Amino acid sequence: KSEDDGSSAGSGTPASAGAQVVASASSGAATCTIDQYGGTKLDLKTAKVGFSQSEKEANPFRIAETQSIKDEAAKLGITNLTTTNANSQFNKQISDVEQMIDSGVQLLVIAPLNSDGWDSVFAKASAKKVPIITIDRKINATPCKDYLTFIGSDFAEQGKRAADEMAKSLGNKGKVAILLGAPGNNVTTLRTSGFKDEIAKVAPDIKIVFEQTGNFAREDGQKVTEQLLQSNPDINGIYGENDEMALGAITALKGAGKKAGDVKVVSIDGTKGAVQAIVDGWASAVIESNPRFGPLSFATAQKFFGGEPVDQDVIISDRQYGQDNAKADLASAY
Amino acid sequence: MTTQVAARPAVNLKGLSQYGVYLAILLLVLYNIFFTPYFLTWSNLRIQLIQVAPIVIVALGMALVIGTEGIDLSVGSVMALAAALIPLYLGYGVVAAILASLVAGVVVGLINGVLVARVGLQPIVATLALFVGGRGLAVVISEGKLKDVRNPDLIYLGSGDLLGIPVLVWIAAALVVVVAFLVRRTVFGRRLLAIGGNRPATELAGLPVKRVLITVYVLCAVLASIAGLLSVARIQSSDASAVGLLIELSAITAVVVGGTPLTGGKVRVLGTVAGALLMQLVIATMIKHNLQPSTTEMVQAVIILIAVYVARERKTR
Amino acid sequence: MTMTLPVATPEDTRRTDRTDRIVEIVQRQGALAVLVVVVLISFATFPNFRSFDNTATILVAAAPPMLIALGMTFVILTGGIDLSVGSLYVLGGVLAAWASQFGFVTAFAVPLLVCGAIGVANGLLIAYTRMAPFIVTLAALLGARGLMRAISSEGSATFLVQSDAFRRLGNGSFLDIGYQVWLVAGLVVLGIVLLARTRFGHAVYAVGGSEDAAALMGIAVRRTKIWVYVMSGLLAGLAGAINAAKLGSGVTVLGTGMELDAIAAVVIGGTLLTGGAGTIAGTIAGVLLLGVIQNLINQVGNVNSNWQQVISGTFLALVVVAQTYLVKLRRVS
Amino acid sequence: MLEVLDVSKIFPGVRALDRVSFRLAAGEVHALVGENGAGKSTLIKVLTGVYQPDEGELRYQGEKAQFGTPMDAQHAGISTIYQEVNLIPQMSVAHNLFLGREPRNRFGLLDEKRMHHEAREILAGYGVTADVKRQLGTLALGAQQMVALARAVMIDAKVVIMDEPTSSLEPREVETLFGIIRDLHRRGIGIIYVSHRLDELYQICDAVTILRDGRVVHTGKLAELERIKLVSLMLGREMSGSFSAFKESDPEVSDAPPVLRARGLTSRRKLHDISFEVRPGEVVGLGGLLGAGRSETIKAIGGAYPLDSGDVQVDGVDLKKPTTVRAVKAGIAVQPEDRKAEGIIAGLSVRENIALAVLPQLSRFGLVSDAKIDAIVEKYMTRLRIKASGPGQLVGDLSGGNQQKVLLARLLATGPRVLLLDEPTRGIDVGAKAEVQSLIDELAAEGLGVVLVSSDAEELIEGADRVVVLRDGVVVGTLTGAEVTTEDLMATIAAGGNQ
Ligand SMILES: Nc1ncnc2c1ncn2[C@@H]1O[C@H](COP(=O)(O)OP(=O)(O)OP(=O)(O)O)[C@@H](O)[C@H]1O
Ligand SMILES: Nc1ncnc2c1ncn2[C@@H]1O[C@H](COP(=O)(O)OP(=O)(O)OP(=O)(O)O)[C@@H](O)[C@H]1O
Ligand SMILES: [Mg+2]
Ligand SMILES: [Mg+2]
Repeated sequence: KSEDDGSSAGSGTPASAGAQVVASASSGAATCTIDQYGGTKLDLKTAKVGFSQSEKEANPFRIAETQSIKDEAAKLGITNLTTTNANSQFNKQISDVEQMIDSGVQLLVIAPLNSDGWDSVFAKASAKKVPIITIDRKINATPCKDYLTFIGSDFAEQGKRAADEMAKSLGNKGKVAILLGAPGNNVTTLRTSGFKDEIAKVAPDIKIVFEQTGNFAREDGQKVTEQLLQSNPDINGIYGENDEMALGAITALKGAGKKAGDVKVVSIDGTKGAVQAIVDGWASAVIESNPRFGPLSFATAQKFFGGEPVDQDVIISDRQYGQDNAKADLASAY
Repeated sequence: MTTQVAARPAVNLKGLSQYGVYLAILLLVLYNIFFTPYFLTWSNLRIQLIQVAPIVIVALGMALVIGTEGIDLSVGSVMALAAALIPLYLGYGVVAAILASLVAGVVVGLINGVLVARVGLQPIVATLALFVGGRGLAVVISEGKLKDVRNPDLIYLGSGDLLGIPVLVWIAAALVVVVAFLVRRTVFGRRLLAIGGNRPATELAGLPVKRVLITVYVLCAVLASIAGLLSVARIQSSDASAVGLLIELSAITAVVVGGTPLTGGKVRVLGTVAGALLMQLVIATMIKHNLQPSTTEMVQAVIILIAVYVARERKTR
Repeated sequence: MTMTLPVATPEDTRRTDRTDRIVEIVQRQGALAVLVVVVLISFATFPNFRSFDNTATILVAAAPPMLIALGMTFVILTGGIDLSVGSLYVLGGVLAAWASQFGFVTAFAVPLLVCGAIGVANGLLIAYTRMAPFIVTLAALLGARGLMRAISSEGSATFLVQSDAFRRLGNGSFLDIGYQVWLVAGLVVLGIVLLARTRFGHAVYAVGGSEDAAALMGIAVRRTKIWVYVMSGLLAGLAGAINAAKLGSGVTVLGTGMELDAIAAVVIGGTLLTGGAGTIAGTIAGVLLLGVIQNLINQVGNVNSNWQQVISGTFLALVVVAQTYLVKLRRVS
Repeated sequence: MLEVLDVSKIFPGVRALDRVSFRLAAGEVHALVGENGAGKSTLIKVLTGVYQPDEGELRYQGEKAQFGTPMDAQHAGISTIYQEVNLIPQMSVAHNLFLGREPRNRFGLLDEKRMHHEAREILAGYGVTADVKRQLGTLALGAQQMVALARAVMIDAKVVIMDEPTSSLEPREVETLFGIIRDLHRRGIGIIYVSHRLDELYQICDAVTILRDGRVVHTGKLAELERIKLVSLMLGREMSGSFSAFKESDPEVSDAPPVLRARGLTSRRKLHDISFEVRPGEVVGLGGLLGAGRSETIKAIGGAYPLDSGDVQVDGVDLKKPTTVRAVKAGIAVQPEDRKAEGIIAGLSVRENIALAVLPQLSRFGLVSDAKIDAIVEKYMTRLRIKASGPGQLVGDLSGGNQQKVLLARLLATGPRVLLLDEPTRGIDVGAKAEVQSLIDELAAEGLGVVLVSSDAEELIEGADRVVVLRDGVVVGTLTGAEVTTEDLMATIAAGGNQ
């Protein structure tokens, strides 16, 4: 399962709407040039490009992500693009990437399944001076040395913003339950720590009474919430670390005879289903995590091969949906 | 719950092995009554029953297969296929959708059955193929998209009540009765057990072994597809990549913990239900006490071992 | 398979002794034959497949699964099965990464000790309580995964490999082929000798062939059983360790379904799940076959990930059906 | 040299051995006899460490002994041939012979070459010439039994125990066996010999111990105890003169139209153009040596062995390409040779086993009617005098003879026209044997056609009205009326094809 599991997806949504925007904050930070990294300038159009997807294209986020890479490549006239998919098996992703390096790709775009365990890949890549752009999840290594740059959201920040929304909708007090993502996944870790720290800071009166994994899946989210509602009937808020679990939780709330708004639900992703839930009044807020990495990735690559410096950390600014904008922005959710 | 009037003494031991599961459930319930707030409420019991229903349904089929000394790993993929087909045919109405998913079950069951009975593949491998391919196909069918289900009739199946009891539970109960009846009272059931007991002998005795085996695998797959469509109805959305993930292990565990030996020739239907309930209660207890997955998994391991140890075959032969 | 009655088919009735012998040879090394064919075809079709690097990559990637399948072969030959290897593999990796801070040796010692111990537990339970291997090792699967999560704070903490020597073992190479490939090759050879040329090996076959008979013939059935599960546990742990060395950290998110891959490889290799018959050579072919297929699917490029699974599922079925069919021909003759 | 004192062994429900005492002197051939279920095998398993006695003690070469496992017993010099051939079918002959004590070279690795060489030499002494690299399972049962024997004697044993070693041996092989026994006897090795074939006992045994219901009822010199007495001691009741219960068969059946007609049965390399007929009320014996293809013939008729050509007719109706299902429907009932592996379903009750093949007739709309089942089970349990604690008892817990009867009951329940019996009395005691044999007569008298396979020449001669002699899957002769004698049988078998 993916942390970005979504409901009825629209990979075809116009890139213009909900296109990724670089957060102004990160500009002016450390940069990287082709001289620092090594390698030779070349024209992206004729270059051999490899994209390694981490999980099955079985959910909106992954579908949108892969699609946006392919679309952008086509748009730029990049003919030589290979894509592989690791089906959530980390070892497979490693050998997928190594295999692409063997076959002589000149640019690697990787959506890592895991933040650690990339030593062998880095060894191979740096030997051949293949620039690596990692998207959506960061790799724990040195940018501009092991890999070129990271493009993606700040998951801790997402958790933080979710916490703010939760505090706001609860009036800074109450009991909250967390539906954790898949264990051992750094997205889970960051979205949890970000949320908890912020709650502790802004609303110490909010008690986190319950944390159980819903594996980023709707069914598990529903099951866990059903149990939760039995053992803690007085729960006030539920924080879903992705929309899927939140939607499952909402189904559970309905099943338990709750009314919309009785329990405040906040989640992360920004899929259509979740935004719709805001419109229907079941969810209070949704923090977006934007999957459309194509344009930004290739723009960065072009700058790099053109000899211009590129940021070592391209953090995109994620939108967020609330009562105010949900209806309006529903169309541009993925 | 075997069809045999096993007239063998050492009753106390045998009794224990017969009723070990129920004993375990009793203990767990007692624990919860004392240490888990709000445990002894109808709404809680109701939730547990609803959540266990799909596993029970799958485990019933698994029990039949195991009774023939076989095993079926593909049940999860069958659930996925069923789930994937529902939204496609919901347009033609609930009945059409349900039929479509059942047909998927029949087809997979036929493939498994033929591979096992006619080609002579070992069940675990024969079903491994569909375990791998089936889910892939399901996701292909659903174009990897999770589809919301809004059809009220279908949703009624998943979350509606009948005489104060969830429809889901009624269906599961009905299926339990049917399967129990099948095993105890019908020619098919007797033959199934005999084949599990000694296949060459049943072949020489002129039983339609292949036909029975194929039927068993079809039944198992159909039950799985029922479980699949019910969980769609319950989650009110169809996610082929998620539904029924790893359920084959839960089902096998339920069957074996329920006292059905993997060596075939014996099927305990009620035991299977109890086995599923036991595992459900364990998980529920863990969640209610907000324990970490690591703890849950280790406790599950221990409970499985104890339950199976108590229920194991003591025959020296 | 159980002693099902042979089924005559039109063509095998007209078969002569010579073709029988050929069939037998193909059956013995059926997987190998398929592997050769597949490799030849891919050499012809995919230029990138031909490259030495690619071959090396395939081998390196196949190293951990090979170890696991090696242990699984012994277990299955005794008529058992070991579902816990996937979890032990991950556990071994995490432990190795954690222990590497104390140096090269401990990085191996700790995972081997722990996984070996779990293997012992499996063996003892199966040998002495007559509980089904399937269920015992299923419990071990859960238990080991729980343990792994417990020590990695629910899998969120990833230990980095501290010992450079250990890391070098993962990524260094001799004659441009990774050390781990050599290591695994060595162990496989040991395994072959152990199985074919020692009393233990023959005891393994005997136990799988007929447990009661073996016992009456004075074979130490229980000890044999315990040993195969210990071996399986140790090899799974080792596989985890060398994988950790390669990845440079104890990754917690791998190993799901690993046990089924191993079983598939062994069965594709022509070993009967009922025990008593099979070879390690077959298993090697089985593992490489799965690896090559994977590699090919990538060579084709842009195959939708979901189709990939459909393909491998179908392929699995085809190979095993072919296997069984050849076995049958042998039965009838 | 080997002695048991007041040993008891209790199984759930059964007291298999009840304070049994027994002593074997060096160089003595000691017969151990008793009905099925008397406890012979159990006693042997206690002696060899398979079971631990619940009471009593073992004494071996003077001092108290305690064997935890069969291996201990072997190391102590007690080696055993068990009732069912207990070897590994999938492994090669040589490996079976040496398993656990394979010769090793100086690296501690197995020395296959030497092993094969030695195996060849040893087996030659037992009249087994088969390739030692062959899978044991592909050998005839007789040959397999010889391998087991060789294996047992190989280790320098002080005591050799044989549990019904001849039950699957052909006459020539039996002679070889006796030769070996006499040799062991000369070398002062003690032998315990279990068999249901009395004439064998009198040929080679010195002493005898008789078990009944787990108790010793007699022990002493065999010569001093005449047959009739021995039998009545075994059965605990008087037994009338003849040991074969076959009555002289009535010849006037033979003009009726054949109930079974097999024509040109041919199956790759096992059977070649086998044809014969069975008339109602006729018992046709299939003669021949082990490996002659009798079982295959029977299985082929029953649809359980693939035929390349040839056809089978029941009452003139041709079942085209027989399958087991069609054969049973047509009224053919096969009693397989290997009771355990292909006959009974040990894990099911007597009841289930008997009803198994006729469930459809005993049910309405696929629902079984317990009343009907009970009726039929009751009927056959009484008619065949099946000894069981009740219809609910697991067949696996019955003794050999009763298991055989249950199997016959299942066949009869299908209301067959023809009975194909492969070794129907193998391994069952004189009492049960007599019952089964008279049963065969009764059935024939009722107009059933019977095909009887037996490696017990006497039984074949006594029982059959005609004997069709097979050799290497070919019919080499038919004995009728007066010709049906042991001499003629042996002659025909020996003469082989040339006639
Ligand atoms: N493992 C067992 N469990 C329960 N009962 C058993 C077991 N083995 C033997 N028995 C019972 O013990 C009694 C003696 O069995 P045993 O096999 O020793 O008889 P036997 O003299 O060898 O008969 P046969 O001549 O048929 O071989 C029988 O009643 C049998 O049912
Ligand atoms: N290829 C084989 N694999 C396994 N068992 C075999 C094989 N060939 C023969 N046997 C067994 O060896 C025994 C003797 O062989 P076969 O049946 O051909 O001769 P037979 O005339 O039937 O002897 P009998 O009926 O007296 O045992 C039979 O029990 C048969 O099952
Ligand atoms: Mg006996
Ligand atoms: Mg035979």
